[in-house]
Amino acid sequence: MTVHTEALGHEHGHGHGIMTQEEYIEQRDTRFLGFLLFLFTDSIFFTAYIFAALYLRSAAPVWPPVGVERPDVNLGAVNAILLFGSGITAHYAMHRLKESRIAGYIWFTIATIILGSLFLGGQAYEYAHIHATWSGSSFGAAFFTLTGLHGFHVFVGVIYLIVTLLQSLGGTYTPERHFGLTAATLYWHFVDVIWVVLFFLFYIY
Amino acid sequence: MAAISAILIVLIAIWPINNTLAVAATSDYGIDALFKFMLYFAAPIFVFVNGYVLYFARRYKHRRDEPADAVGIPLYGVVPLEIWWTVLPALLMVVLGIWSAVTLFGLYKPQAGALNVEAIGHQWKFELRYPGLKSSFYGDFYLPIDRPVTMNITSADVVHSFWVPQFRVKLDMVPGMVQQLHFTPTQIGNYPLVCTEFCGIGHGDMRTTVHVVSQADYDKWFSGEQQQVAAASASAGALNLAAGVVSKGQAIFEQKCAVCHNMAGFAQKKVGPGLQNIFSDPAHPKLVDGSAPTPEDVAGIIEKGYSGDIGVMPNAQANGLSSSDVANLVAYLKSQSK
Amino acid sequence: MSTDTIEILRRTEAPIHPAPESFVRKYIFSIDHKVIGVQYFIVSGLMILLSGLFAEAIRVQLTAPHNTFLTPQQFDEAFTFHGTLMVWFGAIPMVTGAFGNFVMPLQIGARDVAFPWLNMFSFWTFPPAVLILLSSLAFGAPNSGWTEYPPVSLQAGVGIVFWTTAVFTVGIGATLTALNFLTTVIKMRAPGMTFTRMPLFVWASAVTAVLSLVATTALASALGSLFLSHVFNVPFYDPSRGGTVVLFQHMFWFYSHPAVYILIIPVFGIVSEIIPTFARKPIFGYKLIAFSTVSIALLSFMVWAHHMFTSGLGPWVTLPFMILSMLIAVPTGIKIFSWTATLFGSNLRLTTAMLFVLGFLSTFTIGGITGIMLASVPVDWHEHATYFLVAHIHYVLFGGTLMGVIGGVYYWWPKVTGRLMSESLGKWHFWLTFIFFNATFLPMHFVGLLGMPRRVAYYDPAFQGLNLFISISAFLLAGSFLLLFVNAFWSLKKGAAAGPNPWGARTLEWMIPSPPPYYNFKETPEVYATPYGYGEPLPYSAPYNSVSTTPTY
Amino acid sequence: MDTAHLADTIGAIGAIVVGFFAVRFLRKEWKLKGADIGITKVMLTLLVIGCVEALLVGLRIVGQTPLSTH
Repeated sequence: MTVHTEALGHEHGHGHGIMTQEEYIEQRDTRFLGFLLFLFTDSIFFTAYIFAALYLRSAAPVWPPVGVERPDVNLGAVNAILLFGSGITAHYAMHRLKESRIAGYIWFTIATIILGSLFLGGQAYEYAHIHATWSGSSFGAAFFTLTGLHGFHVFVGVIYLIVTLLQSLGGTYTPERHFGLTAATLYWHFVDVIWVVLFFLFYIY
Repeated sequence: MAAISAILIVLIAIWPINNTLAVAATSDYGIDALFKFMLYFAAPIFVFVNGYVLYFARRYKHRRDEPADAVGIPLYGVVPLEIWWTVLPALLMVVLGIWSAVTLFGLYKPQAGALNVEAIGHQWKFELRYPGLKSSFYGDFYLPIDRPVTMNITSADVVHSFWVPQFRVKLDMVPGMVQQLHFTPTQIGNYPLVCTEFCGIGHGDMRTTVHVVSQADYDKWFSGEQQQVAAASASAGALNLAAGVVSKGQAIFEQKCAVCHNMAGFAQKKVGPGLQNIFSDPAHPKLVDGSAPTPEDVAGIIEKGYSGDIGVMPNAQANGLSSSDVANLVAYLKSQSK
Repeated sequence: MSTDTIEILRRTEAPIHPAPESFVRKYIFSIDHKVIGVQYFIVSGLMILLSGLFAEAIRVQLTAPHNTFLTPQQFDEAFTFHGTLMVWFGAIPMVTGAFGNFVMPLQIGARDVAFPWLNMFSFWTFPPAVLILLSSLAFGAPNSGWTEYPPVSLQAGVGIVFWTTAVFTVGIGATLTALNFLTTVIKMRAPGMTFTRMPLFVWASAVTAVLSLVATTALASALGSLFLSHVFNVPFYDPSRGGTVVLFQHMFWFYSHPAVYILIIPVFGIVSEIIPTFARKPIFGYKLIAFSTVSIALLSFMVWAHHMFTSGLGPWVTLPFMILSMLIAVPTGIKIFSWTATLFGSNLRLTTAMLFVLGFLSTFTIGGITGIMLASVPVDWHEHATYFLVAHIHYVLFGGTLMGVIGGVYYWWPKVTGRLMSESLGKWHFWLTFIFFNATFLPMHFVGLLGMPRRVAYYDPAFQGLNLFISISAFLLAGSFLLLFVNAFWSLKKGAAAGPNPWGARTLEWMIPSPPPYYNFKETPEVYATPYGYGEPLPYSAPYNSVSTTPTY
Repeated sequence: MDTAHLADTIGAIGAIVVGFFAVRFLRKEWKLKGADIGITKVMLTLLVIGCVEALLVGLRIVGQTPLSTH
């Protein structure tokens, strides 16, 4: 341990009084809570726009408005499955790392990145073929804003995964130390489940 | 302090709000009574908080002869007291809430035999439309005394607000939405109609005058405004849809209906839905009910008005439409329907 | 989660950063929460000043019914800048960024916030946001009020783009600060400092962080939709394309009502610190005050539509919002009564800070009462969007927030600078501010009830007398603040050395030298009891229990 | 077989496969404790719901109405 222990204070104060050193260290781990709060506040962003979409829907006599079509639900389902599947592979990757099976971890992460990219491609295809425009109707406003925001998150997630992959090739993460990966996986799951809601909102409901 | 509070309450009770700002509309809403009630309980709260602060500040002030490290009594709380000042305000708020709720629902209650007037906000003037008057006008307008009024308000551009301080009621004029304001003018006089919602650079001068006058004066003003209406109503007979003329219908549409309706697809909403293809578009759910609408259905809606989840439309009388106007409009709508 | 000992200790305990040597690392891009707090204080203080100047311009215009001092266009810009600067660039960064950053980590016995680098980043979103907003003056300023309701705000040209971008940017900083503070309060408290032993300002900071975390992101989405509406013509708010203008009001007020509590709850915390210190006795009803803070925060998310009672929601929607809004009076009342009760049996030191807090009690009570009036829908129908509303919000935000903030400045100034301010100048400042504050804002109630709407460059000549009186009072109110600046500069030059604990307070920040050393606490203190036990030994581990609690000012 | 049917088939089969793995993970993690595990459980549950959505779409049970009046 290369830390200046004399500056830590547990020799003098706690460590044998109010808290054990283990408890103290557990208490001081701020990163996970910080990341969780970030995800929470990010989810509010989506929640606000989902509320807006529902509000616009309730104000419209018919939904989607006349002359506007929803995206193709069948292709949408396939696309959604790509993203949901990437959640599974991301999960596998995390497990492989915890089990010290680095090769498995790398392959599953690559699979996640590919599936995520395919999803983005599918979104682009949908954007190109949908009979609605961003500025044309309230449906378009809600649809493109929310899916665009989500697509941006997926894009950031793909970049994030690539970065963690490169980092892990350089040996940054070990089965014991992998907070960055935990965060990336959680973020990816978060992006996944947002799509569960959006898929229902725009394709089914 | 109780004495001071009591004096304040008595002062409030005899303070003539009506002289400071006269109520010129029926006060059955009880807005002033509610306001006074709030002042009644506000007075003791204010007096007691400030009184105790001042009293404690004098009574317990650190004196020079006390040691520098003197401290106050070690009092961490008194549970019964804390319960009291949680429960009592809560009860007070319940009373106030119930009173406010009752008053609130009274505000939304339409009165029988009400005069339907429409007010449309523009940057930066009020447009008024009366039943039986062919055209709308801007600026000063008249209301008869003691007759209930239902003011249908909306806006043509941005959010405005309709407020006559002496009437005590105010609602926003929201584009794409019609709101109804119910009141009965009870005092003859001239009152300002003010826009209170910021609406652009002309907001400060967006004022006009509402003249509350006797029924006789109102009739005189109204007949003066009426002019052409007499001729139109003379020729009005039973509704004869076959006699509708497309070009005349178009003229009326542009003059009146176009304020709220686009001649475009159903979803092209202004205030009401777009009316193109009204005979063939399945999107007009209230017209269709499964079967294609007939000219009689459409004429019925124009004549009787509409009120439902896609908005509120005044009836033919309120819109100043004669039977022949309705027939012309139906003919025009039919010509526009594919 | 694997507990990675070295990593965690590295981050939170050991001084791995030697105290920075270079000027830039020490004072500009500092990661020290105390320096960041002072940076926030300076920038947001300047913003409050600037915003005050815009307010004075408004008052000059309103001295006459058809004054030509400003054109309507300039007038609209003036009140837009006044509100925007005051809310997002003045008061919120002041109460969270400045006070929260400086005081909160010290009060919980931490060496810094949980994420010092993030803290620096949060601050550095702030000056660029200020520049973006102010640069809009050169390109066409936003001019639809700080609420920027569409469609009128969308007519205003490019100003709305600057406005949304600036507020969005400062909002990112606010959100990250909130994230940082919440993590800090949960994770970084000194051992033994249970939630019920936290100073009340820490409670307030934590609750504010929760509010900010939920609400500021909602604001970001509202701003985003406005930005998209203007730049990409997205029809969120265009009725002719299926949009609805009331939607923006919902999204905006879902943020901006909690924002009012983001502004006032930290001040409740400041007041709860100052009162026991100068009353020399424990705060009355600690638990109920903390609980009422939490319940105010919860309620604040359920009352946003009380800003929209005239927007056409219908009786059944307004009813629950009305009831919930009224219920906020209960926890707020608890606080006021508890503070007043703390004065009972005290040994009261009427310092400047205490005077401002007593002034706060008086004016905030009025603001609270008028708040109840506005919560009642029928009465709101008369009072909404008039000068009555302006008076109410200023009794809450000036009489509440700003009074408390000034009290806090007088209170913590010795801790930050190590020097005392002049008490006699301070008392003059208090009395002038208190008198002219009331002279300015009390008549506004009456003008509003009589029928003067807000945000008007021109008004009915009938109101000229009252408006002239208000304007003159407003100029004198502004003048009274000169005393604060004189006092501050005097103190920096010639003020007496403060010592670690001039007021004889008992919270942890007073247990270390003034100004606090880099890394605050050489050893992390242990906490054994509530900080407010006046007359008892200090509840901290050595060496933090040896500071004198006798007032020495 | 047209594109829509093909997409349906792929979607339904994919949903079953992904859903199977999601449920398996969920069962595995159910007894574990820890803050990140708790969040992961919530995420996986939602993922299962997403798979059910996709499956229902693939089976043409939902999502087939072009217009809805609310």
